Amino acid sequence: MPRMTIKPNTQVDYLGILDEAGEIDEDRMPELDDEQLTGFYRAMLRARRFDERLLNLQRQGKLGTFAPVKGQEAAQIGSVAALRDSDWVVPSYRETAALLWRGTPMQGLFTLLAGYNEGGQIADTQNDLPQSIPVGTQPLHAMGIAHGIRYRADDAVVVSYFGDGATSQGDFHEAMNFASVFRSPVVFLCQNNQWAISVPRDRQTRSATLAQKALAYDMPGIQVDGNDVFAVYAATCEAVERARDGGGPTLIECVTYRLEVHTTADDPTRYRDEEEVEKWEKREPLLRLRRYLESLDLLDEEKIEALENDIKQEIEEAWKAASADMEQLTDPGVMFDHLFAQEPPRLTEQREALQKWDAAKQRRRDDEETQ
Amino acid sequence: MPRMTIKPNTQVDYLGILDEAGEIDEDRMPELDDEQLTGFYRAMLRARRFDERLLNLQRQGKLGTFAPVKGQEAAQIGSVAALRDSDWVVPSYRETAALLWRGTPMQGLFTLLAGYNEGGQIADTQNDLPQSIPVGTQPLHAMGIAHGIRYRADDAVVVSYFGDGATSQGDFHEAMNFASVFRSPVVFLCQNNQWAISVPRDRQTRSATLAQKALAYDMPGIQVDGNDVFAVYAATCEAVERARDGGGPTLIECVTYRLEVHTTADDPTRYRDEEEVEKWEKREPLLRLRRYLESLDLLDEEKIEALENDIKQEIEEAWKAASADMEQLTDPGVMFDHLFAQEPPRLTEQREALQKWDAAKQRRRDDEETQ
Amino acid sequence: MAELTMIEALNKALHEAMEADDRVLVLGEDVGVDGGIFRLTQGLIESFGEERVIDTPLAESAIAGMAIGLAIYGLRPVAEMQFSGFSYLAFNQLEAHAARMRWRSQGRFSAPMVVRMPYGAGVRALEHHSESREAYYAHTPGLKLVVPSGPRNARALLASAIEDPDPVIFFEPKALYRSFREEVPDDPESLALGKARVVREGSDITLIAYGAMLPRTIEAADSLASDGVEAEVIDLMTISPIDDATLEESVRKCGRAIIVHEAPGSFGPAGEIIARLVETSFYHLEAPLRRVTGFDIHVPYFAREQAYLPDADRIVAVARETLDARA
Amino acid sequence: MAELTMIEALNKALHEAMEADDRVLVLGEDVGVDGGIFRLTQGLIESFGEERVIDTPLAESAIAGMAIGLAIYGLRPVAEMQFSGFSYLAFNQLEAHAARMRWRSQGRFSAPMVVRMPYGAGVRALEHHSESREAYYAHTPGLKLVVPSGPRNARALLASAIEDPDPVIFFEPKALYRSFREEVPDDPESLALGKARVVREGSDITLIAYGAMLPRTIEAADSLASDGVEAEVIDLMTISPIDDATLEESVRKCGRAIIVHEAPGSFGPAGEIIARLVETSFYHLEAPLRRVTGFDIHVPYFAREQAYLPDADRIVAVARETLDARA
Ligand SMILES: Cc1ncc(C[n+]2csc(CCOP(=O)(O)OP(=O)(O)O)c2C)c(N)n1
Ligand SMILES: Cc1ncc(C[n+]2csc(CCOP(=O)(O)OP(=O)(O)O)c2C)c(N)n1
Ligand SMILES: [Mg+2]
Ligand SMILES: [Mg+2]
Repeated sequence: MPRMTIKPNTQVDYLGILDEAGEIDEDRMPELDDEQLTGFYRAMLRARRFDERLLNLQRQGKLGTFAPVKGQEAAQIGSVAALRDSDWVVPSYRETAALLWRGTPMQGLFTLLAGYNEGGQIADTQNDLPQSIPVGTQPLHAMGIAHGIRYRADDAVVVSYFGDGATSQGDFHEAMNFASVFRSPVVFLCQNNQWAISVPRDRQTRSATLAQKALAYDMPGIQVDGNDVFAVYAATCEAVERARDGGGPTLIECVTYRLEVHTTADDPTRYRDEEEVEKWEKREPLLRLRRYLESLDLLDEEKIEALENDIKQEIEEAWKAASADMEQLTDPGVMFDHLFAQEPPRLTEQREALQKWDAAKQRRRDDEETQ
Repeated sequence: MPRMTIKPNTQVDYLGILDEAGEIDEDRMPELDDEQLTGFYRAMLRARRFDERLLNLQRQGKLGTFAPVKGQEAAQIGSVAALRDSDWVVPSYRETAALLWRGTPMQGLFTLLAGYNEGGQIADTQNDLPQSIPVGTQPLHAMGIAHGIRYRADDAVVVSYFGDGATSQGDFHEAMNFASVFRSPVVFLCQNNQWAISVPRDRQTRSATLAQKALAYDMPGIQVDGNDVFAVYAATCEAVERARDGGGPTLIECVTYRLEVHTTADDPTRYRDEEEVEKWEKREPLLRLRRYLESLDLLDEEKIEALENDIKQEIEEAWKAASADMEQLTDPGVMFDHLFAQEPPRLTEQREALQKWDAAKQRRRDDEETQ
Repeated sequence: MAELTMIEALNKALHEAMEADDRVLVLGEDVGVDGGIFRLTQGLIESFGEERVIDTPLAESAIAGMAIGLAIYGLRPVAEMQFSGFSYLAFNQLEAHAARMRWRSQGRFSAPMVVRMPYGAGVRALEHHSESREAYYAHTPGLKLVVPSGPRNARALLASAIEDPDPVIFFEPKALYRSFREEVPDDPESLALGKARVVREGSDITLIAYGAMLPRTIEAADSLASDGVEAEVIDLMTISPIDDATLEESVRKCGRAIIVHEAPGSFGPAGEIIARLVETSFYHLEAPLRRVTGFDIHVPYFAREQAYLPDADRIVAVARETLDARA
Repeated sequence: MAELTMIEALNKALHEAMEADDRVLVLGEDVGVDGGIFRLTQGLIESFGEERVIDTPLAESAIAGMAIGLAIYGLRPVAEMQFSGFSYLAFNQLEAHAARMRWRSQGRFSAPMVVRMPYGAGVRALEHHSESREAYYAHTPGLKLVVPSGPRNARALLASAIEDPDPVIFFEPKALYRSFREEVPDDPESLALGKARVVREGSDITLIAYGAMLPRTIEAADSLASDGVEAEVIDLMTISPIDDATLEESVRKCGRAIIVHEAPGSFGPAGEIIARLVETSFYHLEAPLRRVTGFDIHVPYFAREQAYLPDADRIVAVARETLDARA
């Protein structure tokens, strides 16, 4: 009975298709028609510009804290584009690009980030969970939804989005394990953007890749160039197809980079060098796609300008609508809404007490004014 | 940029030394002198007999629920024997064999299992945490202690014991990750006894081995024949040495079997076949060690009888002492002890209220008797 | 009508719910093949198959999180925590997600799920197997908390909990699992959540209890009755939301009240009830409201657990002090 | 003597504790290189190195569990939960282990650790960043719970918490982190845990508060004073164990009292305080004890968080009702 090496399923692949120069690996290139190709670019640009506008409004004090998506557009658009409308998206808090693609209205996002619960409304047609903040805890919901899908023999799949930091959370492990045991149709999509606030990837975990965490569950795991929208798309299509065919879950690690602050409350100069950011600026996802599309003559200066104008207009109209809308959102009683399907008496009493206090306050103010 | 296979550190070894026939692999055999060899057998037999006595007392209603160790003696003795007295043991609830080896008095164990907190006392010389029940949550303490050791540049190591079921718990993952990031001197010792109550190993997780869960952290992981005390000892020595030398943590999966009920509240006939148990009876750890030691003339009928008598006497004396002792443990106020270093006033009031109620009850009883 | 234990009654409720509605799934550790470590889910896997009765790996947070996902998808999961003492591993899922899904999604999604868990002391169990920390859940907005006290109401309340459109934490008094039998109607029965019931009428003092403390409280009431004191006994059944009206009415009538629970007293449910009664019925009070509860300690190992638990003696003693108090 | 914000004062306390005792380690997410997301731990890693100021991976349960291990080993870990709203992930470690280690090991081991966490609303933050669920911890036997209300007592209480031989949950009112400055003595200062303080003397009504509600309560007292009502204001500082004596004395003197906190009212700390005052001081009460608290809901997103929070107006309104109540 000698000492011997046993071989669990230990392969972890890396996939890249579109390089920084805008050149592609023809063999690996997924089939995409011209409309899809320009659609990818449009979606990524739209997310980038929206993000910039959010940042700018936040700096003006019009919005609260949020987590910019800049740099991760390919990871999000490449993956979400692999889904059908009837599939499910389980986001964390940085999935602006993916949610915009899915149809989340800019107006709602503005309203949400301005601090109104009403902004969190989700269209009945959108199978997307609300954005959610506790890091690493949402993959369990994705797994649960996926299990429901399997139970109903529905053919949807679920994509769960999270970051590199999230892989340290116990819930992540539990979600991976349950999904693997139950062969749930779920894709675990990790956006390894190299940082969890100030903690760099290599202090988050000692493994060479995050993709290899799939090995603990004999689950397929793949690392992709997360700034390469084609690689992300191809890997997600493969995983989604496997899930839809009953082949169970996949872990995809998208190697990308957070080019902006963690959130608007963060100061990255405290923990990372400008050089690192510059290095990654060169690898950023929009530029290389633009180069590729230009080489195909699908994009040029003029077309880009048209795109930019379109997007700008859409953003400004949404902000205007949101601003107008928010002026109507004055009833504080809204905070009691949607806690339960049927409001228990004590909550109604509290709602009324609040009204009473507010009315009294208003009366006092009016009195003071008339004095 | 082709698709390529990247190779993280993906080796998982299997180690076996002593086979069921009592024959060893000379090349792998650790150095052990005669005293150590018979010491292993004595410790395993002692644990087996103590366990049997516990079961018998439990069935008589004299002890409460407990988790028998039968079948796992080699996994526990082989690993704990690799430690120095100054090293730390972090047990779960089934580590009777390991704790007996470490010096935990049988009397205390009897008292504990009879439902008295006092039985949980731990000698100042024993660096063993109290037994603890929430599955999979204790490896974090082992990691924390190990971090303290590193901070103090102490040369101790920590062994954390847990089962196959525990590997599903988020805390297990977090402990593995932290230990790997911080290179903590800790050995994660998984006793894969094939069952977590009624859930078989292959429904607990889909990976081919539990050892490969180390791959998620680029941590050394090894699977050993957990019913082979030499293999467990050799693997633990290797891991302990690595930890002591600053090489960080190791995951050891001991493949073993729970030959008894999960706990005395459990009925395994509901979920497993007698055949499976019989199959594993043949692989059980004591018999093969006995055969080997007989082949070396270190054991024979006579010696075994002497051992058995010794152990029997020790157990009966401990039970007698515990029984006598428990008759004195009548003060319910003990339940307030050790909650805080300094008792807050309200607890003292509650302690006194209890005394008052008990005194009143006693008075009423006395009154009733005199009537 | 059959005479059932609470275990059997809850098992019946689960069978009925699964029979009636294929959205109902049961999940947890050992709930399937083993039939649950208390045999509470016995027979379910045979009747409904392993697609609907799911033996999960050992991870409480995942059980809760999976249930949340299933509920969002439109199913009606009934998740089991093997003991309430292990539910803290799932606490974040319950607080951060189950309790917030409807609210966070502005009504688009919700988490209609039941999380069953045996709680309480008195069965000679190990550490962590005897906790009563219902206050954690009662204090969490967005959750309901139900505690039955006998086979019949257990079955009816579980039926309602499963039908409820919001997440319900269902605390089962394990000390009563097999302690007595009760007639349980053959036909399905449900009991509205949020309603307490007057178990025994009286006008001298109100005794408020729930779960495993109810029989002891009734015992105390009987003992008081033999001395001519008529205690009204109220069984809360739902801890959150509390049925204020029933409590108020009784306390206004009696002027004196005691709240009994086995959870540690400090920051426990009794404090909430006292605060509400003070707010609503202060001028009807003839004596200080008092509580008889567990001590502010961990439940001791089983040799002393009965000394930890409130018993009829203590309830009577405190009732007497309350009755003797000057008005 | 320097004028410090609470952030600076807590930072000072950490520097002092680490300077004085090499058993003190600080651990948590972003506490090192980043200096904490509120800059509360700024400068520590520069002064004491990364062996003592540990940036951990992102896992709250592990942070708590690691601290427990460190404490058992003989060190004095000060762990940070980035927000109290994420501490539920660590809840099992705190309930099942930190709170029980001394008791379980019959005194052989203990878990002298501090778990710091910012709590409370009012800083225009995201979901889960505004919770006040101190009741979860206060209800847990074996834990202490401390809530400072200003820079000076924050520093002194943190010093005591770190020295305490048992686990202390340290809730930091983040709304007060930078809202005002206060003179903080240069020399080390500590404040005994378990003691409340009378912030303002009065004899008409007692206002009991803590943390971020204290300034609002004082504002209410000032407003009442301008109408000739002398309110006594008590700052609890330690929520568990409560300083019963100080509360009792004040309430017996005033006969009327209000408890203010931003946590949801139901099953919140105010209920406990009311229950205790009813138990001890019923015959001194001239009006129903009342509470002014957060509503039984999740803290709304920031556009409405001020409407959620109790303010001086509400406190005054309820105080007036209490004062007008017939004795
Ligand atoms: C459970 C939990 N702990 C802490 C936080 C605070 N926090 C917000 S984001 C973040 C880092 C997350 O890193 P990562 O998972 O890599 O995602 P990224 O922000 O980089 O997209 C932390 C610590 C949180 N939101 N949830
Ligand atoms: C957190 C937690 N959940 C559930 C339980 C109930 N329980 C006790 S042992 C056990 C199975 C443990 O299996 P494993 O880890 O393989 O250890 P074994 O008992 O086989 O030694 C379960 C579910 C528990 N003690 N703790
Ligand atoms: Mg990240
Ligand atoms: Mg096992």
